[in-house]
Amino acid sequence: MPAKGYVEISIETCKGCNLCVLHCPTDCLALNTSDTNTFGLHYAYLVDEDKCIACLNCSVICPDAAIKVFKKVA
Amino acid sequence: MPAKGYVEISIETCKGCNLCVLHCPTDCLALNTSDTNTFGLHYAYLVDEDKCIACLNCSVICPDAAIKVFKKVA
Amino acid sequence: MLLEMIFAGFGGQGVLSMGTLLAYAAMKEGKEVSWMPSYGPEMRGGTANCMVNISDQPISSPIVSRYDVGVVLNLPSLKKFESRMKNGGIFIWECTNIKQPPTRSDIQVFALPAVEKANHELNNVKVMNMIVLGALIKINGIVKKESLLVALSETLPERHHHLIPLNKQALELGESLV
Amino acid sequence: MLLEMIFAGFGGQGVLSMGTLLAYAAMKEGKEVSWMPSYGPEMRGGTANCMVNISDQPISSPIVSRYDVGVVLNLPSLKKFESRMKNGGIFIWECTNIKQPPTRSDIQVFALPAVEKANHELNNVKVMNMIVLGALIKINGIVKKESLLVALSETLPERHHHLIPLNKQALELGESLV
Amino acid sequence: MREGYELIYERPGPLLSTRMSFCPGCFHSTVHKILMELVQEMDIQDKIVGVCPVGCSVFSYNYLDIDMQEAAHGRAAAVSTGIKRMLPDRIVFSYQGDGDLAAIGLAETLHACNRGENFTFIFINNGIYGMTGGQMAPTTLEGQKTSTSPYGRDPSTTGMPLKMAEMVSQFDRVAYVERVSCDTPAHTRKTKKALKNAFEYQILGLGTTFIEVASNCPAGWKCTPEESLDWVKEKMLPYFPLGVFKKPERS
Amino acid sequence: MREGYELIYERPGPLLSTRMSFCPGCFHSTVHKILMELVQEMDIQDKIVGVCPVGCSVFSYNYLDIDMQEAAHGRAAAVSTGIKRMLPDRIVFSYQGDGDLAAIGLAETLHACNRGENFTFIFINNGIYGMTGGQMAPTTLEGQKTSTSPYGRDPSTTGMPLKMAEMVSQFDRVAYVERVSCDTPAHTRKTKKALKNAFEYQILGLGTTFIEVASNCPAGWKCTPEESLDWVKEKMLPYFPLGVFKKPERS
Amino acid sequence: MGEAKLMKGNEALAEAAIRAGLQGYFGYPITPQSEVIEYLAREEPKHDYVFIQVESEVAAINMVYGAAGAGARVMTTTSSPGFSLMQEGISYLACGELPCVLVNVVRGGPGLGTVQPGQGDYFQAVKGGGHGDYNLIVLGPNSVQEMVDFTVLAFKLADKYLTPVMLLTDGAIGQMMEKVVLPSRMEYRPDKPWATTGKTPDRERNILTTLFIEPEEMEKRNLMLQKKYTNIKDNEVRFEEYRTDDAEIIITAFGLCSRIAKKTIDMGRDAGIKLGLFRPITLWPFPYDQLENMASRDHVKFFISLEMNAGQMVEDVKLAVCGKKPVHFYGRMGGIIPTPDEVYEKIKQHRDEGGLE
Amino acid sequence: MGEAKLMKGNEALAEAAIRAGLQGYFGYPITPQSEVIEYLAREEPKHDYVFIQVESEVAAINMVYGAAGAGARVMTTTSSPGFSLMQEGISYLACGELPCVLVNVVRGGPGLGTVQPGQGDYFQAVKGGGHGDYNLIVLGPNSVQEMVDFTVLAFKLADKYLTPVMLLTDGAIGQMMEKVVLPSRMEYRPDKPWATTGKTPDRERNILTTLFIEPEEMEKRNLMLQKKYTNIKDNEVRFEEYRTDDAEIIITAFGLCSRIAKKTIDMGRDAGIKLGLFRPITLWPFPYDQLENMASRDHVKFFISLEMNAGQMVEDVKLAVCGKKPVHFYGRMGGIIPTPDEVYEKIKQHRDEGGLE
Ligand SMILES: Cc1ncc(C[n+]2csc(CCOP(=O)(O)OP(=O)(O)O)c2C)c(N)n1
Ligand SMILES: Cc1ncc(C[n+]2csc(CCOP(=O)(O)OP(=O)(O)O)c2C)c(N)n1
Ligand code: SF4
Ligand code: SF4
Ligand code: SF4
Ligand code: SF4
Ligand code: SF4
Ligand code: SF4
Ligand SMILES: [Mg+2]
Ligand SMILES: [Mg+2]
Repeated sequence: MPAKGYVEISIETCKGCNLCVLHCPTDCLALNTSDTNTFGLHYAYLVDEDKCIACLNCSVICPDAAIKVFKKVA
Repeated sequence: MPAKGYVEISIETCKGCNLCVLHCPTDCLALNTSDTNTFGLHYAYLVDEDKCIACLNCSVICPDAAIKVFKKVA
Repeated sequence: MLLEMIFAGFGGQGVLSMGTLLAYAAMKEGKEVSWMPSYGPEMRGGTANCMVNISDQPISSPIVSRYDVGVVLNLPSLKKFESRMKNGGIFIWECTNIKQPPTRSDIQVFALPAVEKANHELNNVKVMNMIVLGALIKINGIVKKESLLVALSETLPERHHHLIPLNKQALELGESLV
Repeated sequence: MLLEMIFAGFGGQGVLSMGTLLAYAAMKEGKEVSWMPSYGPEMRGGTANCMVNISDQPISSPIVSRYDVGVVLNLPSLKKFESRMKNGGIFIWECTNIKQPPTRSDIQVFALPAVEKANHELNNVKVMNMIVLGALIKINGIVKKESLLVALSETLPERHHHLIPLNKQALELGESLV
Repeated sequence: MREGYELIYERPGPLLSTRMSFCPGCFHSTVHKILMELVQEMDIQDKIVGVCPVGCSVFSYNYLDIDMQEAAHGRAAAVSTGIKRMLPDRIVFSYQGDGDLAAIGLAETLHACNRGENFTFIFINNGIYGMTGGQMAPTTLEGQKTSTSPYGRDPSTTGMPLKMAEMVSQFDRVAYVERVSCDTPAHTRKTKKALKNAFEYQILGLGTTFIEVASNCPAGWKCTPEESLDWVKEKMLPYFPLGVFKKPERS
Repeated sequence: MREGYELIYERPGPLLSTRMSFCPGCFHSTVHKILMELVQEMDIQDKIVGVCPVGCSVFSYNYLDIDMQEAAHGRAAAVSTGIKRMLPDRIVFSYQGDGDLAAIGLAETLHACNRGENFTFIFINNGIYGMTGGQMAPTTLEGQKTSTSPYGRDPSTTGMPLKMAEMVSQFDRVAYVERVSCDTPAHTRKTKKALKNAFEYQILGLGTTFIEVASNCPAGWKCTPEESLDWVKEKMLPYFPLGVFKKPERS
Repeated sequence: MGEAKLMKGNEALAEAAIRAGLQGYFGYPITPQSEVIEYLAREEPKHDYVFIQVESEVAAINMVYGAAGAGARVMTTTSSPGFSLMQEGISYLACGELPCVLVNVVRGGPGLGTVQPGQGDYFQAVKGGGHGDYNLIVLGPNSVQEMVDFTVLAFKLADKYLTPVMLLTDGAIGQMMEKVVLPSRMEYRPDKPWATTGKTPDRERNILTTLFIEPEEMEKRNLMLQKKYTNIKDNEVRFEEYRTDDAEIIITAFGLCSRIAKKTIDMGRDAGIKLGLFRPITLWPFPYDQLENMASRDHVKFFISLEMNAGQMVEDVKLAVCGKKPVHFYGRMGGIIPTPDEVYEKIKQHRDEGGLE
Repeated sequence: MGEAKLMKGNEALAEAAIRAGLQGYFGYPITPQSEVIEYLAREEPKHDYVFIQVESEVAAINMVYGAAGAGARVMTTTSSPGFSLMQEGISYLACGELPCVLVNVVRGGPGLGTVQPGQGDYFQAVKGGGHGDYNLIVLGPNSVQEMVDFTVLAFKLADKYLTPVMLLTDGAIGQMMEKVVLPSRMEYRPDKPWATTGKTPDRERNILTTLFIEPEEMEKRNLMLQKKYTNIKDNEVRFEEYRTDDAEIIITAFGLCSRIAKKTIDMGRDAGIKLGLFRPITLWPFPYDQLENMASRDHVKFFISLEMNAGQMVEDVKLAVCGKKPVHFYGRMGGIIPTPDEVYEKIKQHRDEGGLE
């Protein structure tokens, strides 16, 4: 069955602080260590598409408001 | 019998604040309202020679250290 | 015509208000006036004074060092200002408080027992300064008594207006003394 | 002889220490030197740079706007400083990080994959700047490698001296790249 | 947006798209974000006036789409007082760091609190001077190393870290004081609630409201954002406990 | 001296014969007298350095036969810090009024206390600006009339009177805090004891010592010295209770 | 025109500020200025301005910043040491282009000094006591009437040029009473679209800052300020001349000294010495050109600057005269007011020495 | 003479202070000065000076007052806004005749401004940013070596004349590294019988005050200060000339600008334009006489003052030149450092206009 939710992370806004990754209850986020944005920073992305439960933890902790969260409509 | 003590008050140092008069337990001090020192101030003096008990209250409360206290040697 | 005056005494003897009343009265008579008080912490306890200038032309300098009129109510002031009087100046001193008379002979000296008179004839020492003022205007007529009374009623707060008659008495008593 | 140089990149890429080492080495060789860093809060996160002047005579102005030598380790720096190079100037750019090459044809351009080399051949990206430095002295021989090594040992705190061999390797690797 | 999904969170409108100059993981960013979420949710953009200090947040006005004044170092409380007294029906906040509020600005801070100036303090306590490169602050912890306490803060010559929330709570006319943090989503949610309360009390004219944020400074502390969270939890919060120190009696 | 009597009190030697410019009945005089009694009794004339503020006591150095510095308004604590840090084995005191110590100088006062600077504060709290002619002070009582609170101090715009002794007691490195008065012989004797303790603790290097004197200002309060004592008893002491707020654990 | 009153300079200034539409006053007591704050405390209930006795002059100047930025008409007053404490804030106000009125009732310095009148803060006022390149419009009243007139003018100029305007007066003028005619309530109230009053949908957000981290930006602000200052120099120079038409000796003096000078001049004229007064009223912008013209006149032999300081304005006089004629100086310090007699003696002395330095 | 080191201006200054026998340092962080306080924090354990990071610049300057009054060798350092906050304290220090060293690592103002280098605090430094008549000895280093040499000199002069001595430097000189030779420990230590160290039986009590409530007393103190300043003017003027012997155009510049000027001059000389530099080293006392002499030389056609401000020192240049030759000005602001090229262009322009204003 499809994920409860998903997130979109702005590559250029993200500063790669990793706080979202740390606080995702379902470990579906990660830093992209192989690529950097124009500021030379690794950015976070959704690694595991189906695990997101739209709990908003990442968007709450994200200092730079780089994350959009979407929730499955019941 | 002679007084337990007596005081000498410097007329020019005294500012006539009256605090010594107020705090003498034996009421032997008073302000001289009929005369003023060179600063135009009434000054305190020992009115009742034989009442002084050399308790030091007046010299303690006197802001301007205008009072000398003498005690009868036992 | 420019009159340069000094009023000096202990704080509380009302020297500042004397000067104020005189300046106000003169202003009412259309004169140019300036009133300059001594000020600052050193006033505390010590002596107060004010310089009053009255003139027909605008007054250039409010601060002067030599006077046409001097009014002194305590000894320190007498000592300080006698020497600064202009020749022929009017020098009034309060002779109840002050025991040492002025010594200069080239000025017009007036001894005034204002304190005693205030105490005994008006039994209110506070109006002592009005007695002096009365004497002063009698001596050199700088301003009219009426102007001083107007000044009183316009500068005194309403709640003290009942004192005006007493002050008037004092003024007149002062006039009668010289 | 006066050489005016700029070293620029992200904070943390070691551009400031590159400049310092070079200046120190030159001083050791008896030259006059000046080192001027960019500073202030805007550095935070952003890019850092330092201007290094080396000369035989006393250096009059430590701040210069056009350069004989430019070393850039990120794109913003390349964009900012390419245009400020003097004709015929030496312009070294790090081509692992930077994807857009310089465009001027009137300067001597050297592309250096220092990051990649540091990662793969010395597996320590930190010494990337030493590779660049090695290349630079090979190109224009401003200072001797030996002087740089002296500079290293004299400026590096004791506890980091074990890193000197690695840095030496990096210098030589750099030399070999041009 | 994908089929069958709805957007439940995005960057708040009043937070401008300009990239915030704060370092990665810095709570300054978090608080800025929260502030603008509140401006949006409470619909107070036309009523709020902010004062930013000298400190890393000196740049706040570049990111927040509200009217702002930039104050001299330490004087944000005085500036906020000036604004609020002239515009009593506006919502005014004074956003300050620890150097700004507790060192050079201590007198202005405490006198504003004592007068009960009716604005909101947002106090970012990161225990260091971030902007100037990591010097000791009045809130630097005992033994903490900074560029001006290179061997660790020594209370015997520099005193103990100042507990501002506790200190300002004593003033009668201070209405609401809470210390919060942004080290976890839960704490961050609380921070938002606290700021909301503060603004609401200010609107009611209850007096001074003071929110202290136990904050971080990865750059100044010379650590990763992740490590900075541990420092906050293990070192800061024990000395700077979170919680409500004072709140208005509900009427 | 009369036959058969001995002198048991006279003006202390270090109190110069110069007439003190303080108004009749002012506690400034009393404290000056006490200080010099202690200098004599403790035999510390060669060790003590005083700092006087801007306030009525700006003239202290005219009356006290000890080395003194006159500080800028509010900065006596900073000046004392400078002296004491350079001369750690001297006894330093900072003599300040309420405007000086609690208004303009609040930051310097509290930071010195927090650092535990090892000198003695002598805080003359008369609830008014005496020197400048009777304006409101941070310690002016609620409803008290002054030339700048002509209708009585209104806490809703000016806050409540600051309780400095209580405030400074919170700092770890403040060793000794007592509030005293000179309204009765008994209280005056206590004041002397408190100052003596303070100097002794300072000599032991125990940290900041702070003596607040609930004081009077007949001139500023526009009353007689006698009436000023009543005001102290009836109005001040209930709000500014006397007593020891902090003292070193005896070792 | 109201009828004449007898008022103290400080109280007249305070009343004038109220009539000029004062909305916020932030002040701290200090002799010889305290009557201003006391007067405003007394009058507050009758009016709608905000009055705060602040904890310090540093707080005062920064409250002025906030309140002015909020669009209000605000003032602070103090005396020398307090004005020194305001220097950082003043630099911010000037850079931030915030209109406000600042009053320094000068006493004798330096240090704690004396509370008696002085003019030793001239340099601080006109050359910028704070950091960076900025200027204040500085007005130098010499009478109680001018305390009133210049206060009203100051508020006008502040709003017109978006700049702090300063009154540099002294303890004597602040303390003395003279006849004064008070103005009726001032109507002039330009709107202030730049004020931080809350961002409404119809406009961009308003930001008041003095931080320009990029040198290019900072220089832009500097150039903008300098442009404004040039504009002020071109339009707001004020000065007074007295008996200068045929004067051979020009006394330059401002404030209280200009009155001493007038008396001296009358004395001199009576004795047949042709004295005249050139009195700068705007101490900044200083009337350089007008004074230079004066220096170019043949009948003028030399200048003497009369000041209550060690010689400050005399530098501006020299800059204006630029070597065309000798420029002398006579001053007293420490709160001492020079007497017309001593000034007169000094002038005769210079004259006998052929007026040459 | 020790061997050469490569050091930052700020750190070199700090090290020099230690070697000059620093006993007390009171400072507050501010860019671009913070390296001084950080250096002294690091070095503290190795030496016996007292180091306090204070709560504010106001506290700093007043701790300096107390510590200097206690007879210690003390220093504080800051940058523009912080220096403005110190103005009251500085006026007290000068009036109280307390020897100390004050450093302003200037940034671009006014207001918060920029942290980049500036010279906009010249007026504040030399005309007295604080209240009242006083002066500081003001030294303007233009290299890291001079940061060291002038720091040592400053402590000497402070003790010699019992006056605060100031270093007016800037962010560039503070931040840059150059070759520098450090001095050995300074021995000069005059005793200070006036210091408040506790009244011993063998002397009268020592009082340090700046309050002189009686105008006569205050004027005495003022005259005493002025006498000292005259003495300093007679003995401590310092300046530098570069290629002036036959120069037709004299650039006047201090600090960093004097280096830009030298480069410009060499460019000009290569192109056959006879440029020269007159560099005041003591900004107060300013080398008026020396500059006047320069103006009197026939080969000198005009002056141009090069500054990183809106035109401040140029006023002192004009006062010195006194109309003898035209005086031009070229400056940049906001932390922008003028380039030799633009200066050179500007000069050619004036030259082509016949060097006339
Ligand atoms: C009068 C003055 N002194 C010092 C400074 C330098 N300064 C800028 S920010 C700052 C302190 C920053 O620390 P903090 O207030 O804790 O804010 P943070 O950057 O940590 O958020 C200092 C000392 C200044 N700008 N003005
Ligand atoms: C910077 C500065 N601001 C203001 C003043 C004016 N001033 C002198 S003493 C004083 C306050 C005196 O009150 P307090 O400190 O309570 O001492 P007190 O006279 O009551 O003993 C003030 C405001 C000053 N001298 N310097
Ligand atoms: S919304 Fe929750 S589950 Fe989804 S990515 Fe964010 S933290 Fe993980
Ligand atoms: S928290 Fe935000 S900024 Fe940090 S890594 Fe995640 S998305 Fe990027
Ligand atoms: S010593 Fe005691 S009894 Fe004697 S006069 Fe004084 S108070 Fe009265
Ligand atoms: S207490 Fe002292 S000053 Fe007061 S009246 Fe008695 S003797 Fe005189
Ligand atoms: S320096 Fe510290 S406080 Fe400032 S932005 Fe960076 S992390 Fe945040
Ligand atoms: S004014 Fe008040 S405090 Fe000052 S001396 Fe007089 S009574 Fe004492
Ligand atoms: Mg901080
Ligand atoms: Mg008081």
